[in-house]
Amino acid sequence: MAIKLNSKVTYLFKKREFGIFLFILVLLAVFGTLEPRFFRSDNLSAILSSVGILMVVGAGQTLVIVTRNIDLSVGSTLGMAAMVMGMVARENPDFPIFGLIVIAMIVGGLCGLLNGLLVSYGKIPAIIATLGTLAIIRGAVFLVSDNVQIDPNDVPQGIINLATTSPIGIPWLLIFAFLSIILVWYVSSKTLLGKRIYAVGSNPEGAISRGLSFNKITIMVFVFVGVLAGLGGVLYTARYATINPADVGRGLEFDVISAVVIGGTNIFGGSGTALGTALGCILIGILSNGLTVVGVSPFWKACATGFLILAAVAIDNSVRKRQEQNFLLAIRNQRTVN
Amino acid sequence: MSPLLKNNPRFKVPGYLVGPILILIIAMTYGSLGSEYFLDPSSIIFNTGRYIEIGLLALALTFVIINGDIDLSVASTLAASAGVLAKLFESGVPIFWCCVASIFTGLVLGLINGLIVIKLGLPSLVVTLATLALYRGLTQVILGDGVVANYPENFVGFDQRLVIGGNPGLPAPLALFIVAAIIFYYILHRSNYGIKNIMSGSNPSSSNFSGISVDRVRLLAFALSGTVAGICAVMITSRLGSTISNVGLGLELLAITAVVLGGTDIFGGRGAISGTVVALFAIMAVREALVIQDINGQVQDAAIGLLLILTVLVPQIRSYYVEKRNRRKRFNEAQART
Amino acid sequence: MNKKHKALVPVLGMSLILTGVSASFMATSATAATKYKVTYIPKNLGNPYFDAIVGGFKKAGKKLGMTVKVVAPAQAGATDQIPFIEAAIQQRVDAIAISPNDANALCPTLKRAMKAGIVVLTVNGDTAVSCRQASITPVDFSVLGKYLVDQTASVIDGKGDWAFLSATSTAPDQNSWLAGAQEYIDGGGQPGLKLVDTVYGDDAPEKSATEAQALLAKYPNLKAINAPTTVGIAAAAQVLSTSPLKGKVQVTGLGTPNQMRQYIKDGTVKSFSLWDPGLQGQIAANLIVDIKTKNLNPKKGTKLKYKGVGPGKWKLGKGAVIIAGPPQEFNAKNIDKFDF
Amino acid sequence: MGGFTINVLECKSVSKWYGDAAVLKSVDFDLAQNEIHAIVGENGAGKSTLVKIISGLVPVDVGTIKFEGSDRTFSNIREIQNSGVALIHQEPRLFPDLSVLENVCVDYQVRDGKSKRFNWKKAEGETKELLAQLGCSFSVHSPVKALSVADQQMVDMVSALRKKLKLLIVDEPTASLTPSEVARLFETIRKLNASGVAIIFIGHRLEEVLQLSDRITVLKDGEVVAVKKTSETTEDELIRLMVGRNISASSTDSKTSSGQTSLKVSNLESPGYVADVSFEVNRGEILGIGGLVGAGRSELLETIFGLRKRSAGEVISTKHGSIKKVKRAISSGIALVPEDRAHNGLFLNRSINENLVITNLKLTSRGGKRNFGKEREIGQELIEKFRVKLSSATQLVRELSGGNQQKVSLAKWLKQEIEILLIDEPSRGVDVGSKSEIHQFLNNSAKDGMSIIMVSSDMRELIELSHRIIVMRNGRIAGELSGSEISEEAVLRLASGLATAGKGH
Repeated sequence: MAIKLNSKVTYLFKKREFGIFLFILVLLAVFGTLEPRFFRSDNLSAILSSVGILMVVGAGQTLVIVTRNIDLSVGSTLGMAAMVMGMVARENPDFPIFGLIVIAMIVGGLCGLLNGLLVSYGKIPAIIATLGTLAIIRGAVFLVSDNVQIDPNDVPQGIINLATTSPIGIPWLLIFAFLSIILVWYVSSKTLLGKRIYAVGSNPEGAISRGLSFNKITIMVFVFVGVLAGLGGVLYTARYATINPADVGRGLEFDVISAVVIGGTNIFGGSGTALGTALGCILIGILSNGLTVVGVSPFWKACATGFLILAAVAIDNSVRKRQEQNFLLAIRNQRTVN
Repeated sequence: MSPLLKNNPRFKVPGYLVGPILILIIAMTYGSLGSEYFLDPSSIIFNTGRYIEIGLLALALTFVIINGDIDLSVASTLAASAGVLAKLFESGVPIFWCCVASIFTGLVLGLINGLIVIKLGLPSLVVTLATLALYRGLTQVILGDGVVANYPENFVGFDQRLVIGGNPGLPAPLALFIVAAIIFYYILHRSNYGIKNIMSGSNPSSSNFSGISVDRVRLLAFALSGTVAGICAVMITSRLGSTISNVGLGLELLAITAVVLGGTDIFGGRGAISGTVVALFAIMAVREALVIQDINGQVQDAAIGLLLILTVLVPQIRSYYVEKRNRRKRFNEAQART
Repeated sequence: MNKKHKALVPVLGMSLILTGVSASFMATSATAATKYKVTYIPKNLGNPYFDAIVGGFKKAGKKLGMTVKVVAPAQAGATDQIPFIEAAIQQRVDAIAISPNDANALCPTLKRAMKAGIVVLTVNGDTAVSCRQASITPVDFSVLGKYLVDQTASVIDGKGDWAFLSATSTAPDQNSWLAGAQEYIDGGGQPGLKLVDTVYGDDAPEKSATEAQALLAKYPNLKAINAPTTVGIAAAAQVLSTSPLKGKVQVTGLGTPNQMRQYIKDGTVKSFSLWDPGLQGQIAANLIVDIKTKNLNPKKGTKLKYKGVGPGKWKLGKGAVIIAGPPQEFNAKNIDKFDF
Repeated sequence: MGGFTINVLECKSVSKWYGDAAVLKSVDFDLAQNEIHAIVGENGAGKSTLVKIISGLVPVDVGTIKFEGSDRTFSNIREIQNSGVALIHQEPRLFPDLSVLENVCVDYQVRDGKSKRFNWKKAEGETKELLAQLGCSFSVHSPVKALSVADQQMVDMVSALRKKLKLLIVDEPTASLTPSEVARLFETIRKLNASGVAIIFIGHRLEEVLQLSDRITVLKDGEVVAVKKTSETTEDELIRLMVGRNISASSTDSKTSSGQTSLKVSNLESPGYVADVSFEVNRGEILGIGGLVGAGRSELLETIFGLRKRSAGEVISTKHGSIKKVKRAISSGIALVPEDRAHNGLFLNRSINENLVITNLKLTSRGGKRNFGKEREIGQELIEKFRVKLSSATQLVRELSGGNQQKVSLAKWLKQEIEILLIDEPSRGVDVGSKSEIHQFLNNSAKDGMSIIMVSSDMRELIELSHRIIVMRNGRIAGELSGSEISEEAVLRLASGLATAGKGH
């Protein structure tokens, strides 16, 4: 017998995403009260575009973590994609924008393929494999670029426009971000492929015995996060215009993983949603902007992120425990009825 | 491995050491091509001084990782301990007591990690990812944008001192490392705590059923890694003669790399101190060899990343081919029979 | 276990023998073709600012018969440059020029280099006086704080709120400039200006942009952001170029022309400054030759003549410091003349 | 069921090695279309490996497999499953985070070229129908982790049925099911068989095997020792074939105990699992604990041992006083041999010696310093005492058979003076030979004065060994049986709540 939920409202409250949403509202209220200018539209839209890149990469990382893996190399992959794209654009100023985007996504996808092969066929734990490629790909960025950065005037205006021009009122950058989230949401909740991805994370041995192509799915999610990191590289270039071999995407993995974890994805795989990750990204964005806006000392800001992650996982964990206990009680009750 | 060694059972090298030893040999050879002075014993021994903090952290992390946990926050713990040391020194506390306070801070921060992980039942990867940010933030709060220097003469330059004089001599850091390695070796491989540590990493539930307090074993490992980070804070302060808030940034990845390269299973339950020690020297040899060949930092990182992957990948490939060969052999035998 | 560990001894021995043999082969072929071997260690690689210094160094070095090798660590941590200094010592180079990441941490290693007879110069940043023979500084650090305040005043006509967007909170150069600026303001400099905040972008584009954006939201009357760091100024300019506040809030500070050309052209930035970094490299190369060939002992008051290097005449100040030159202001009129 | 004419499956001289160990040696096996064919054998006889090969989970090293008359050349598990072969494991291979429907459909293939999209509506309808056929009433949208083990098994079954099933392999499905659930499962299997699905059934409980199957293949050490028609064989014969020797029925000695209380449990409560449990155990007594899975029996043992949070009550050892924590329990001579060896009892990836030493560190070490010589000595002693079959004491426990693993799980406690042994499902997943050895050990130990509290779902084991039986239901004691009151029926009535007879508490 399934657990009957009393009503839609309690269902909503039990949803992990709702908790983050509430938390975001609280943060907004606090920041807004302390400094009403926080709500200025340009500030809010700037927060969104600053987390756009995070969302794109986070959408992919969610699926990777769902499969019990992790990709620490996303920052380097993003850097590699941006750098290759930037160099193509610098040498060929008339290269079509669409082509540049495709190039970046292919480069990202290749980095992802490398990770995927190492983890699936190479049987290397993802955390080790991608710790390695984090350094390897960064080294490759330096070799490829010959240590020379791409300056803003080498970046085509078409790319820059992705961050500024808006076909339907919101900039391309955000459209890409939302599309990535929607894509992951669609795949994970509507398609068989999505169910397989969750199945692999939920019970790897079971997945193999049910004939799911474990390696193929693993490679697929790594290529997917790579492609999205490549797209992230395009958006990075659009937003920051400078592509420095050392700086581009540096430390991104930390923010992305934080966002995914805050968004309720279980670090041990099997569960997690794109919506949660999106909200996690927004939460991080609001926090880092808001703390400066309300005048918190810059030295306290790193502490705040740490606290946030801890609080998020602690609350998540206690909720999950309580839910499991409810399930257990329900089973016992069911047996009594029988 | 030369056939001479391979065929002699008395010189059987454990599998996890083969990779790091090969790396060590190749790196030494490569380095000596770069400079005739590379193999000068006194400079080799002297150069170890810069790797000792990584080495000590790696030794402590070996315990944490064997336990099935991870501590990403060691470098931040080190920084916070150094921050306490510096701040106390500035306010006139005698340097000895500053050092005691630093080590104590490390212990406390390590305990906090352990308590959150154990009492709240959260994954250590996430918790220490959060405290990585949190402790670094605390360091910034403590130190602000300031630099603390002008430590007393007798405190500074610990790494320049020789425990055994002469040429090459035995510098203090190396001596300390050797002593620490021997102590840690005895704890892990010769003491009850060591076997409890390994067994609780191998199967925490069975350990509980066997009367091992897994929680206490894990807590002790976290406390150990914190304490060692506190000790390293003293060493690094003495070595550099100054303290700023970014001290030790990124050391955690280097230490974890050493542990994993040394054959410790990232999922726990298997590992050896000898592996960590040899891996540390292998990493050191690679870095020094690449520096002497004028290879830049990022490419050095990439090389270490590549080696990390290869040490896990090569045995996998090897066993795959051995298995394939055996299968073919058996198939042929069966064919011959019929 | 014991037996396993004994195994290390022969293995290590083998490797030493192997490497020893190969080393003796190498020794014969390792004679230098050029007069002097110099290693320059910038803070990091891929940084256009340091690339410009390297450019100057190599240009002068070529004339003087000198090979300039450039190596740098991946991170800009206090200790990350040490292995490169050690390697240079082992390679028995003639001179080490370094842009130190930390004023104190490198001292012991640099002293060892000098003891080994190697000329040690610091370029674009300094350590303690006793740890190097001479230092080449781009500008007079003690007046740069004042310069930044005046620069801000010039882009907003001497009136209004402004803020600093610095590098990391631990960057020694920026910290000393910020302190200098504060001193100047406290002493009554540019009374029309009001420094409302100082934030740190950690020399990361993402963080710098976030901080710049937060400044715009927080201070309604903000008129200017001064970013005395090449990463920060570019990120702030990029934020403003896409903001409705473009033109209303000015970005200025220190940046390279190539990086900022775009923003000057689109009107986001009126003007910014930098000195010619290449000059420092040229001076360093010449000074090394002087010390080596003329046994020059650099100290306060020493006069140098290098033709074609800046104004051509240089004088060492207190602590054997050479100040390479005044900052150059870049604006719409002159920016196309520069390429670095 | 008449002549087995058409063979769905024919395996010819199938061999398989793991490393250097041969697990299957030239095995021939065939299966007719309308047949239920059981495979029996001791643990490590190669049953699971054989069905894994048939279902494509592991590749065959040597030999041929013919499915539906044609040679099977592919070894891709997916293709094999699509050809209509399904394997159901002892532990349901499900995905706890997904819903029932998603679990069922996850390996479904979009075959029709028309639409690439998966039709969830249609799948839901089909799944509901299948569930209804199997008599399941849970919703297809409930998460699988909220279902009972039996229901999960049904989900597993339905996911096998969703394909055009021709061959269903059921590997020890009854281990964790209650009798009524077993009955339901068997009914389903028979129904399937009647509709033309060939069945391979693996079971340890021979009475079930005899009840269900048409033909029985006996495996021993990777070889087929006999293929018997079920109607022409007996349980005794099967046991003899499996073990290769005669096994005496377990002793029916006089079941007496000293009458001296060794452990007293009063009003014990562990939130959610155990409520108000009180009983006493005497020296030399085997106290059986019966009940359905989920009645709180294992949890009771764990609470006594100090592993579970206790909200009320006391555990008092006559000799050592009150016991609250595991350490105290162990030092008071209490030991717990858990049901799930792999997860709770053993360290599969560590050596046999380490497994045996870990509970005896006090004896082998001095001042926290290990003494390897003593460790080897004690390990050797225990290995010999329990006749653990191994190649070396440094061998990994993973490589041992189920029976030998259980021996290690038991042996690790027995270097110390154990007064009270808590043992949970002593013969779960254990071959017949080891099972009788373990029973003998329990009987002898009780005779020597040890108190044993034994949880068992194996009704025969429970009744034969126990001096007294406590039956639990929903975390409480439903009743107590002793002497002539003990019967299978009485236990079942108490367990299912049909009666509250006996000397109830």
